[in-house]
Amino acid sequence: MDDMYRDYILDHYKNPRNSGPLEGATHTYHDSNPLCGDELTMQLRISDGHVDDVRFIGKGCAISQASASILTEEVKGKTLDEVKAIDRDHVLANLGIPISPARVKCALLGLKALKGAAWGLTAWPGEEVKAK
Amino acid sequence: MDDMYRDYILDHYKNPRNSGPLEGATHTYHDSNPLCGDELTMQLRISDGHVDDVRFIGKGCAISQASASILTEEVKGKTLDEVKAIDRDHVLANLGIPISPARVKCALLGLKALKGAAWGLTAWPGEEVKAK
Amino acid sequence: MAVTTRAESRLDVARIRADFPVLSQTVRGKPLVYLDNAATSQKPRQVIEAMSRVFEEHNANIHRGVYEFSERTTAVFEEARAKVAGLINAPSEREVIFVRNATEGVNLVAYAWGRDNLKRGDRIVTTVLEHHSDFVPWQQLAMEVGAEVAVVDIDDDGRLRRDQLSAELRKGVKLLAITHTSNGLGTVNPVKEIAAEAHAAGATVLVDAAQAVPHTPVDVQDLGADFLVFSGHKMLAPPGSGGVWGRTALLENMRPFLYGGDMISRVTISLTEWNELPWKFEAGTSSYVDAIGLGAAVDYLQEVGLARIHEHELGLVSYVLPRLQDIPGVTVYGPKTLEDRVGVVSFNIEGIHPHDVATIFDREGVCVRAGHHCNQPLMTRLGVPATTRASFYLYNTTEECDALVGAVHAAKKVFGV
Amino acid sequence: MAVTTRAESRLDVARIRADFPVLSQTVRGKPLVYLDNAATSQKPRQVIEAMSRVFEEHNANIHRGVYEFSERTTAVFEEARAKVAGLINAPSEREVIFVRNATEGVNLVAYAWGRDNLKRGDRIVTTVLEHHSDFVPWQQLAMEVGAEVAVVDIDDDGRLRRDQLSAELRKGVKLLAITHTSNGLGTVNPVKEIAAEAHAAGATVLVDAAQAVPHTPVDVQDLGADFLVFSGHKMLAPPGSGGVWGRTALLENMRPFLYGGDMISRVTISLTEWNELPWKFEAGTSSYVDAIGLGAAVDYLQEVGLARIHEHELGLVSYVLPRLQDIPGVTVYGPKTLEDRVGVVSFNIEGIHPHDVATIFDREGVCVRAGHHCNQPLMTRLGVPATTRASFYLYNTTEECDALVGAVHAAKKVFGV
Ligand SMILES: Cc1ncc(COP(=O)(O)O)c(C=O)c1O
Ligand SMILES: Cc1ncc(COP(=O)(O)O)c(C=O)c1O
Repeated sequence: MDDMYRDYILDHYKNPRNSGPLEGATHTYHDSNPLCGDELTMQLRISDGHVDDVRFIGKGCAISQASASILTEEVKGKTLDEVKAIDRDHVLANLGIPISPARVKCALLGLKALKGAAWGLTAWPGEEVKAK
Repeated sequence: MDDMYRDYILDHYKNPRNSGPLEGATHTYHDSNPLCGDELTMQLRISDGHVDDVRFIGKGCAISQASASILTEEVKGKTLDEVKAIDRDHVLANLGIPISPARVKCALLGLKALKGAAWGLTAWPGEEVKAK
Repeated sequence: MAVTTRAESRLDVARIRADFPVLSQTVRGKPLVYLDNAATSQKPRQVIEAMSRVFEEHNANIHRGVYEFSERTTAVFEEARAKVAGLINAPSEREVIFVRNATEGVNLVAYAWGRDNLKRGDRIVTTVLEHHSDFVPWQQLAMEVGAEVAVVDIDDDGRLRRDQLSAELRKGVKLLAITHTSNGLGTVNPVKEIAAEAHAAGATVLVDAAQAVPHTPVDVQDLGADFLVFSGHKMLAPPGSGGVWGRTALLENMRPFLYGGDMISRVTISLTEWNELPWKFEAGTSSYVDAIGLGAAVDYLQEVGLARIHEHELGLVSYVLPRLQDIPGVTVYGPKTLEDRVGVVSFNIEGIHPHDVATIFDREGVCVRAGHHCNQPLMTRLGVPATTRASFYLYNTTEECDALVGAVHAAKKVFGV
Repeated sequence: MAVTTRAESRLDVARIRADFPVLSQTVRGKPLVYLDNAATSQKPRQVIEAMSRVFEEHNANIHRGVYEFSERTTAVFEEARAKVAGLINAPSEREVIFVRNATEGVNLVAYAWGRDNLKRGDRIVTTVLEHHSDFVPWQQLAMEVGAEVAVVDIDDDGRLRRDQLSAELRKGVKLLAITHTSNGLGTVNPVKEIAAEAHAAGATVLVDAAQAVPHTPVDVQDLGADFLVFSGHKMLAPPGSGGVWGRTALLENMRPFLYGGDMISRVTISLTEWNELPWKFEAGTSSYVDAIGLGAAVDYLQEVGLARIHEHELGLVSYVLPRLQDIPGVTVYGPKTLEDRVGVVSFNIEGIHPHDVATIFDREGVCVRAGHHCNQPLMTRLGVPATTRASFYLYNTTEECDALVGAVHAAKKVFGV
């Protein structure tokens, strides 16, 4: 049972890190997963090309919210280029649990919003991190 | 082999009775079977409510042409009401051979044209003798 | 809470289950508890074999072949149509058009009837209970032709607001598109009464019976509908089978939908004449093996009896509803009584997203649906992003209901709620 | 008559035949000689079993289920799409849309692309070789929007009149709808050259590959088409499976075709957003088991090799053509050489209507098609109401060609011609 809902994930779900609006955000991107109603906004404050601060506002399933929370911890202090280079495999590995195919979209919603923010997008053009 | 192409059928196909245009026709109806390209025109000359003469003009497969030829022999002298009463089972039985489902439309084309003529139709409204 | 437990099911469920090979499968080491029947049903070997038999014994393209295999396949295919016509009591099998699914059925009516019969300013009345398949085609057609769509609400028990419906019909209506049975809540609408009222208001009535035909007796003549659509895959038949029933007078006056082989009578470079009903609406090579599977499924359902199937499913609802509602934190959506409902039970567990619920259930071998069930307007109305939905069929048992209840407790334990 | 007999087939036909249960059937006491492959093909047990396996082992509705069976079924379904994409060398599997058959494929393009891209005065160029499924949709769309249809003729050998085609393209063209391979005559059009010419003239090019994909290697990138359609049932897969391939840029700019579940991303009462490619074009529950059958069929064809299948079929043509032409009273239509043709042989016997021919053949166990083959404009061009058509596939043999020739003699004997 707990392979997919280890304490680590549940902890991030119940006590999300870096949650809530970010003051002075320079980059903001909202994305959602209409299938399950997950919503996620990522906000970055970039200064000197580095992630000075990051926060997210979201609601949804444990996987999407925990994944976003974990991501925010990771990117703080990184350069914008480093953030842009994070890929889906890295995020899935970081969760440390097996993600079933139907849940991959949940697990990657945070990354999608983060990338949208990092690239300064207003809408998502391509399919780079879209799960199949 | 010859169950479906008995001499009787082949004879009517090769030597159609009452073939060619009818002079003084009072009732004429053309019908066709687009699937195979069969064409058939039935012509009746009715006087005093009786079939005074009948002829058909047609081209197509042996079954459709023989069936039409056999029909013309049968209806000569009949009353118009008797002609209207002829049904598909009667025609199929009259052919004296088993007709496979795909060929039923061929076998009934003559009847359809005959009925169209007898009822004085210009186009076929219903589905009374349409094979399924 | 007014659920009365029904008498023991009169179905021989053990015998029925033996007909469904998949039901003896396990999931992650646990026995399969398949409770996603509103999404699709499982198939009995009678259906699987009816399909293999065509491929192995007499496969040939239908209608156009002048040889025995083609004639045999055509005969079994057209028999399947007659069986479907019998099931829904269609006045003529010529009124039954085979389509891929209910969705294609609604689109067929929207394209072939709707484009010629709805114009600027016309009103389409529909409901917040509709599946996307009976909503988006009308929404889009309305945008294209400039018609207006009115969406009738439900009450807090998930029942259609008849007062609102009547008011909308009175404002004028060209089409009423209404679901017979809600796939999201299990509500059964009183379609017969509603169709009469809509007809009196001048509407043509399309009934989405995708959740009705598989689970209850449906009689198109008694309902008084003008069009009715359903999907085979929800009623023991393969995906790829389904039907539109329509009144002859309507179908004959409609333009075709898809153009091509088999639906024509004569083609010249400048003009085409159409085939008769129902083939006018079946262009190209039909999914004839799927349709034959549907014929076998109809046989199976008729033999068990749809009234008994319905009764059986209500028995399961009466068993499971109070047990779910007794669990703290569980909210059940939709009708809480057995009147006018089917075996669909939608619920949420406080503090756990439905997707997490379904993932944990899956680990228990319990297959349920989590999501919006192609009912986003309904989810918005309920004020939730999604629900967890268990839906029953003739092969489900009270033991499986217990597994469902057990899975709810398991999920609560994992999440500590 | 320039037929050169090819080297012995390099296919192990006996082994292939053992995979097709139906081929061991008898018809009216005679061994089945199935020569109606252009209408539909027979199915190997690998395909039949791939389908049963879904039903028996992990059936569940695709895409929307958060549980293992749904995930497994979705995976096999999407793998089938990848296999199809591989078969036709599509740049991306997102460009492959599952449809019921080639007919639905053409209609999808006509409704979703054609209605927005063709307007009054625009010209559609097509050919007299088209199957009704690639002709009637354009004829009807042209009538609806006020466009014009130009139909390019063939020469007396059944080859497209390239001079006429060029002339028509030069007059201006929005769409070229052209068959890759004629189901009536077996002619293969030089589609690559033609597509280049049509593109230069400003056309979008739709290729009907219903008779090509099953019988020869087809590479959409090499062909340079914009849309390409085909049917699964003609290539060892079940009826109900088929595909449209289209360029991403075109597909993304098109409106959807069918509206409903699965093709949406978000539905509100006033607005709907579409799902990504290819699902934007797959509304409602797909025929996912048929599609999975198609995936298994692609595996089978790839393993045998389409180039070798084509070679084998030409071997049969080279064997049977001279033998048929030697029979007094037999007229063969279409190409008399092996260049740019497939294993379709259309003919007539003087004094016997094709329907009578087919009936007599059936009594000999020989299944052929008699009729207009959904090619009425072509029949008109040939000046015949119908033809008899034998069409080969990978499992046919020279012995079966002998049976065909024998059946011609039998028919002549019955009719005394
Ligand atoms: C060239 C061609 N195009 C289209 C079709 C239509 O195929 P389907 O009936 O599978 O839609 C056929 C099949 O007869 C064909 O041969
Ligand atoms: C009420 C209702 N209508 C329509 C549909 C669409 O069915 P399909 O996906 O088979 O077209 C469904 C299936 O989910 C349904 O439950």
